[in-house]
Amino acid sequence: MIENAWLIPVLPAVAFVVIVFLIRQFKMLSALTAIAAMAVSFIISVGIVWEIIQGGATMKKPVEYFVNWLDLPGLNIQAGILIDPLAAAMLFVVTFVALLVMIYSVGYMHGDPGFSVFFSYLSLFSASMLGLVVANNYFQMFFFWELVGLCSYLLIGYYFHKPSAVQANKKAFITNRWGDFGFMLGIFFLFLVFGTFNFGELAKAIPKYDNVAFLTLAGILVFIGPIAKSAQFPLHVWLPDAMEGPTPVSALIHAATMVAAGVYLVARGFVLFHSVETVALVVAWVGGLSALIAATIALVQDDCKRIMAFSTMSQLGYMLMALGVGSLTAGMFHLTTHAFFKALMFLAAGSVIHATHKQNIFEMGGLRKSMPITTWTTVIGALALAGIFPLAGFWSKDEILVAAYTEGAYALFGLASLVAFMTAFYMFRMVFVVFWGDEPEGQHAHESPLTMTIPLIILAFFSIFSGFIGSPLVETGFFSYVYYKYPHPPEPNYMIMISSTVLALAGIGLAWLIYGKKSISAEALKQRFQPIHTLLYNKFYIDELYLWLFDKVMLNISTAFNWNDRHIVDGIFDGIGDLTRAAGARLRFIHTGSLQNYALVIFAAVVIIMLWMAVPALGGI
Amino acid sequence: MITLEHYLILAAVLFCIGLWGALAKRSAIMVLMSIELMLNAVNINLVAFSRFLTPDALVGQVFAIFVIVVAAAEVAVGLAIVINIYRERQTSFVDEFDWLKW
Amino acid sequence: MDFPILTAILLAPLAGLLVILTIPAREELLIKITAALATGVGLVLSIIAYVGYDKAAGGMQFTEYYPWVEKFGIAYSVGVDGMSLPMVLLTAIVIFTGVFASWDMHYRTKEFFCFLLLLVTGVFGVFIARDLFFFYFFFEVAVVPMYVLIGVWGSTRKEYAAMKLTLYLLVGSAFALVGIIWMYLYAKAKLGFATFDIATLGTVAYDVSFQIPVFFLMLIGFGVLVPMWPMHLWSPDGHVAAPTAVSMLHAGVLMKLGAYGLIRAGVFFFPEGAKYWAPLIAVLCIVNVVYGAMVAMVQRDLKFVIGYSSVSHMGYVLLGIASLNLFGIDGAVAQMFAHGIMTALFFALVGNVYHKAHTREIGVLTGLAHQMPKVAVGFMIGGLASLGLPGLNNFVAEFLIFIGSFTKDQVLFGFLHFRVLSVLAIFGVVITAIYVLRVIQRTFMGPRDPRWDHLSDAKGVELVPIVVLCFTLILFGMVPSLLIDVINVGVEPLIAKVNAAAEIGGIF
Amino acid sequence: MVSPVVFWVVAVLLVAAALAMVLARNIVHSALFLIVSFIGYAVLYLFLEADFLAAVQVLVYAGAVSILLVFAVMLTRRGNMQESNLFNNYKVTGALIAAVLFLLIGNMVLNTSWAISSIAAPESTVGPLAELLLGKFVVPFEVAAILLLVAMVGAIIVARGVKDSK
Repeated sequence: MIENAWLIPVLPAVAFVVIVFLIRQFKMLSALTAIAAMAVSFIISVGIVWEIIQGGATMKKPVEYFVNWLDLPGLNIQAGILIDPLAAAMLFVVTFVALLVMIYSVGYMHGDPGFSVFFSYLSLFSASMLGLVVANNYFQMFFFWELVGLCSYLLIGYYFHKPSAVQANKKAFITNRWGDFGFMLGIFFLFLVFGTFNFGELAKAIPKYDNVAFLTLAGILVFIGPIAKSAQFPLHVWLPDAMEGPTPVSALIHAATMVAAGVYLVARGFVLFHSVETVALVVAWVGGLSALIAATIALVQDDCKRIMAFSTMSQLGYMLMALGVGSLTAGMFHLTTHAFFKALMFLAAGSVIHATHKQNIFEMGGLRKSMPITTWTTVIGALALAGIFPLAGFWSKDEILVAAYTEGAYALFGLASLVAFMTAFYMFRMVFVVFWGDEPEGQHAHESPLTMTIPLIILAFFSIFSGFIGSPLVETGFFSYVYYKYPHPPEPNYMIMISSTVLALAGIGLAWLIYGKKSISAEALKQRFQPIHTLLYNKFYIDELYLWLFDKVMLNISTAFNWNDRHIVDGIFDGIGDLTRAAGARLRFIHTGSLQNYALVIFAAVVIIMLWMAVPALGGI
Repeated sequence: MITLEHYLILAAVLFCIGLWGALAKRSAIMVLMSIELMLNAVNINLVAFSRFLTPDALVGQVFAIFVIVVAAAEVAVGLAIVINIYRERQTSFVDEFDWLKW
Repeated sequence: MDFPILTAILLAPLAGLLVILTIPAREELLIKITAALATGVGLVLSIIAYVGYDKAAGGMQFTEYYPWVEKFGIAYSVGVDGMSLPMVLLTAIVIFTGVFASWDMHYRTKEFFCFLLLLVTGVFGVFIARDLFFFYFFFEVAVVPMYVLIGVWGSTRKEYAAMKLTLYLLVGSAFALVGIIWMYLYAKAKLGFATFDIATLGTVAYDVSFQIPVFFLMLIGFGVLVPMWPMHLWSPDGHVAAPTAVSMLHAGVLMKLGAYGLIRAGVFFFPEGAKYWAPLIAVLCIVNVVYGAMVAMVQRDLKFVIGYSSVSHMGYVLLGIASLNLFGIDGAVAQMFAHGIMTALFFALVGNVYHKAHTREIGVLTGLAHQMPKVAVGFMIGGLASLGLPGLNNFVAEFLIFIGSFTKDQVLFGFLHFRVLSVLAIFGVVITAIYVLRVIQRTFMGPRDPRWDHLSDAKGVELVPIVVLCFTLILFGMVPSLLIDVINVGVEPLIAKVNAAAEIGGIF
Repeated sequence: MVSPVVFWVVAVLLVAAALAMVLARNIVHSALFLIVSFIGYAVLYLFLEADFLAAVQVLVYAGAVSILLVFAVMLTRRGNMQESNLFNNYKVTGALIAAVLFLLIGNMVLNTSWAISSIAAPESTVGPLAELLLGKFVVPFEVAAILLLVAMVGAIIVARGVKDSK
């Protein structure tokens, strides 16, 4: 199966081309084509995972093959396939989630005029992400990295008649551009020193290279890419706005494709990020801070998709923190489990939005009765996200905490624990408000169609059980395949397990008190902490800061440049022209316009020339 | 004994008189007439050269014939222009033709 | 190959011109079909030449040589190498699509197509000439029809723009002419015989003290055409005023004459001179890139945006040239090709919109994707190419330029590392993204505007430019080796020469 | 060879006619003096043994061109003929330039040693000229013919004035 891995990204890409050029008119056929292509990719991915479990490829002995995409003397760019357990896990997650999202979209997007186009975009999105996952070099990664950005642009702006949607997709693209800028510089630095983009060759060369300053620079530059793509502070501003896209897209972006790419890149370039202590520290702290910032913001938001967006940001911060403190296994494990329950949460939210056509959680309520499947799957997802034993999130989050603790990063550990508490709180705040509470007037919600609920159920299943593959309960689990240098079987640290569970339960309990039982007034709290609430509600005013930077600084500089161009530069050149013209206007009086005057001058000149030439005294011949 | 120099000096005198007329008279027709005078002076030169330097070749005379042809054409076109201008401007004085200056 | 394919490419538009001259002016459709046929033949022949070029053999191919004025060493001598071949192909594609983009031309159609074909003959001539005299001759042939085309068929401030453009270009070419003649005389003295043959002139060992001033002349002469800051202003004004097909040809191809000339008649002859002036080029091109992009951001007229984006993008070409290494110049030539296609696409689309809506004002035109989805898709592809999205042609080119400039180890002015400049250039990509996306957002996205409901989407022949140009962008973006390998064949000897040249401190 | 006396008489008359033409205040008089000088030229051709040219001179200039000039005078006639042919502001300057030019030419003529040939001129020039014009110089001859045609057509069109055809 591994030798057929190239088909995984190619099939959805083919589906994209086929849909766009051939069968756009036939809506169902388009959807089926996209789903079929993705299903085959998924099957191949499963095959690859199976082979890897058989020992077909390990982290130390990956399977790699490539063709030359561009071959110049001194510059060899490959289009390659690199399959190791890391890639295989990612392939499985991406194809699985994408497949479910596509199936779900059949129901969700039903009746939309751009139905086929939507599926073609989804195919392209998945293809780009899969191409990124199988990449064997930084260049290819960058290539697909940008394509992922493009697809997110297309999909976020899918409702292009909505000004907010086009604003959001532009923001997403441009923010990601900043990341790409750093990423590109970073790989240029790597190329400059090592002369290659290939992961394997770099992994061999980097440890032997001892210019710390250089590696720090390259590492941090490359890391700017993930900061933007995985929506980490300070380039996270696009992620909440990206909710303008249709909900299945949000699920895809948040669970499997877009944001996961950043974490995946850090995992892929683990050698680089851990070649220097500083870089690893930066990665860890950016992750940790983002997790905290996002969690605090999520506490007060009232748009259900936004809450989840900040939750994603927070969880991605977790993963990066894990990678930063040195545990590839924990980071990737959390990425995997998170993909399941975050996709679940989003698809469930989509189901709710589909039913109520609202997004503000305080305008909903009591959906428990009308939408049972959605309600219970959401609860499962929220529990998993909060890290309640024995759901998936518990195991993966726990591993991160253990990793932070054992690496001695106590500050990060404390921070992560705090975030765990907040996560539980804001997730259940949403759950209680939306599904419990009173039904508002005029709410006619009903359960979504089967194409939407079946993916929910499947994802709920995985949200419960996928954690066991990496738990200390199994002997050869996730950790024995996906690791850095050598496998680290997790050692159960019961103290951390218990404390994190207690924290999560405390969060849930607090949410219940405030929003479920309403024994503590949310309003009163809000009044009491008004400034903090405003600050958090406005997301620390970071968007406003950027807007100010762009509107006031950048645009004004541009306007000044434009003025300079039109008046100074053009003025100088037009001035030369005007000068010539003015000189002409003065000199033209020499030209009397009188014929005989001209003739006179001509003959006077003839005389002078003759004098000069003919008279020996004047130098004549 | 009349030598080549005599003819050349005579032609020069006539040429310069013609030049004076062309430069200093107001009437356009007069300018044209003066130019004819100058051309004829040149023809004298050509024929004189032909006669005294290469009497057997006659090329100078051929040249003079061509000059006459061109002069005839020139005077025809020139007078036509003068008449045209006169129709437009009611004048044939060259110093009033100043619209070369825009 | 015995068939004189290059001469045929050169003569195809000229033949079309002659045929059109015999067609009565009222037969507009016939005239357009003739023009399309003539340029189509050129395109097919160019593709044949492109495919038939033997990359393994390299060097000048499809050569023809007929002496003309032997005393001065002038000969009608044509041939293409890896650098000129993509340019020939580019010209053929752009003019072919340009004819279709001006299908709605109804004012003095006959004269319009005559001048257009004359213009393109000149451009072809420049790219295939192996003789410096003919190189310059065709260069001038290309400039002159431009004046008429803009002055008569243009729009906003057309007389001003036409005059401005012509004066800039002529002043530039006057500098180049001085350089060429000076070099000719110098080479004549060294060689002992007169020649305008580029290859022969290239073998002459020019003194460094000679190279420095002459390269500067070439830099001014061809730099105006590129256009290099601060001599760039003819380009936005000219683009805005020119009719669609002329804008396409103008931004798509004519600017490339400048960069091509700079490489062919500058770097190739005077490697030391190039090294001496490279820092200046590098600094100015960064101004081009960043400043051009920022100015583009605040424009209100769509064509001005594209005009300034051309200024910005041609800055990358100059950066590639300034880095004077294999990747840089490979990238520069590739960028010339890619930018030509992309900008032609832009102008075709804007021309289409302008023809129907009679305005190009950003902010007045809104939500056009509802009425003109195909145009919007085309514009989107062009915009994505412009901001250097992988999978489209420009990305490969820009990537190569960045690698080229990034691998250059040189310190300018004693403190400014060359790499800082390439970082700024890469930063330009971000700014490009900002303004491109802003334009797309404001013009094509947003709610449906009933004011524009009367606009019809591109259809029929109007689709030809969009499809052909988009296809080219994607083809060479996905399979860049089709383009880069050919270019590399042409660039490698040049770089060998540059590397062999003495190291020289540079101007600063 | 012509006798010096005859030559001097003709020369003086010729110069006098030319000067009178320039100095005359009436343009009709000028035209008449011009005709006199044309005839003087013809006589000079005879002195130079160019009989054909002398005949052409009389026919073309004294005959045709003079008539043309007189017609033009008539067509551009205005009120008072007495003041129809005045000097402009360059009377003195022009005279000065002409005089200096004459001095220069004269100086050069006198300071050049001419390679005078002693071969006798042909008896009649008509035959040899015809052979030259229709033989060696046939192309310029034909061109001259075309020139005359063009000049004629042009003169007619210009004199007639182009009417706005549209």
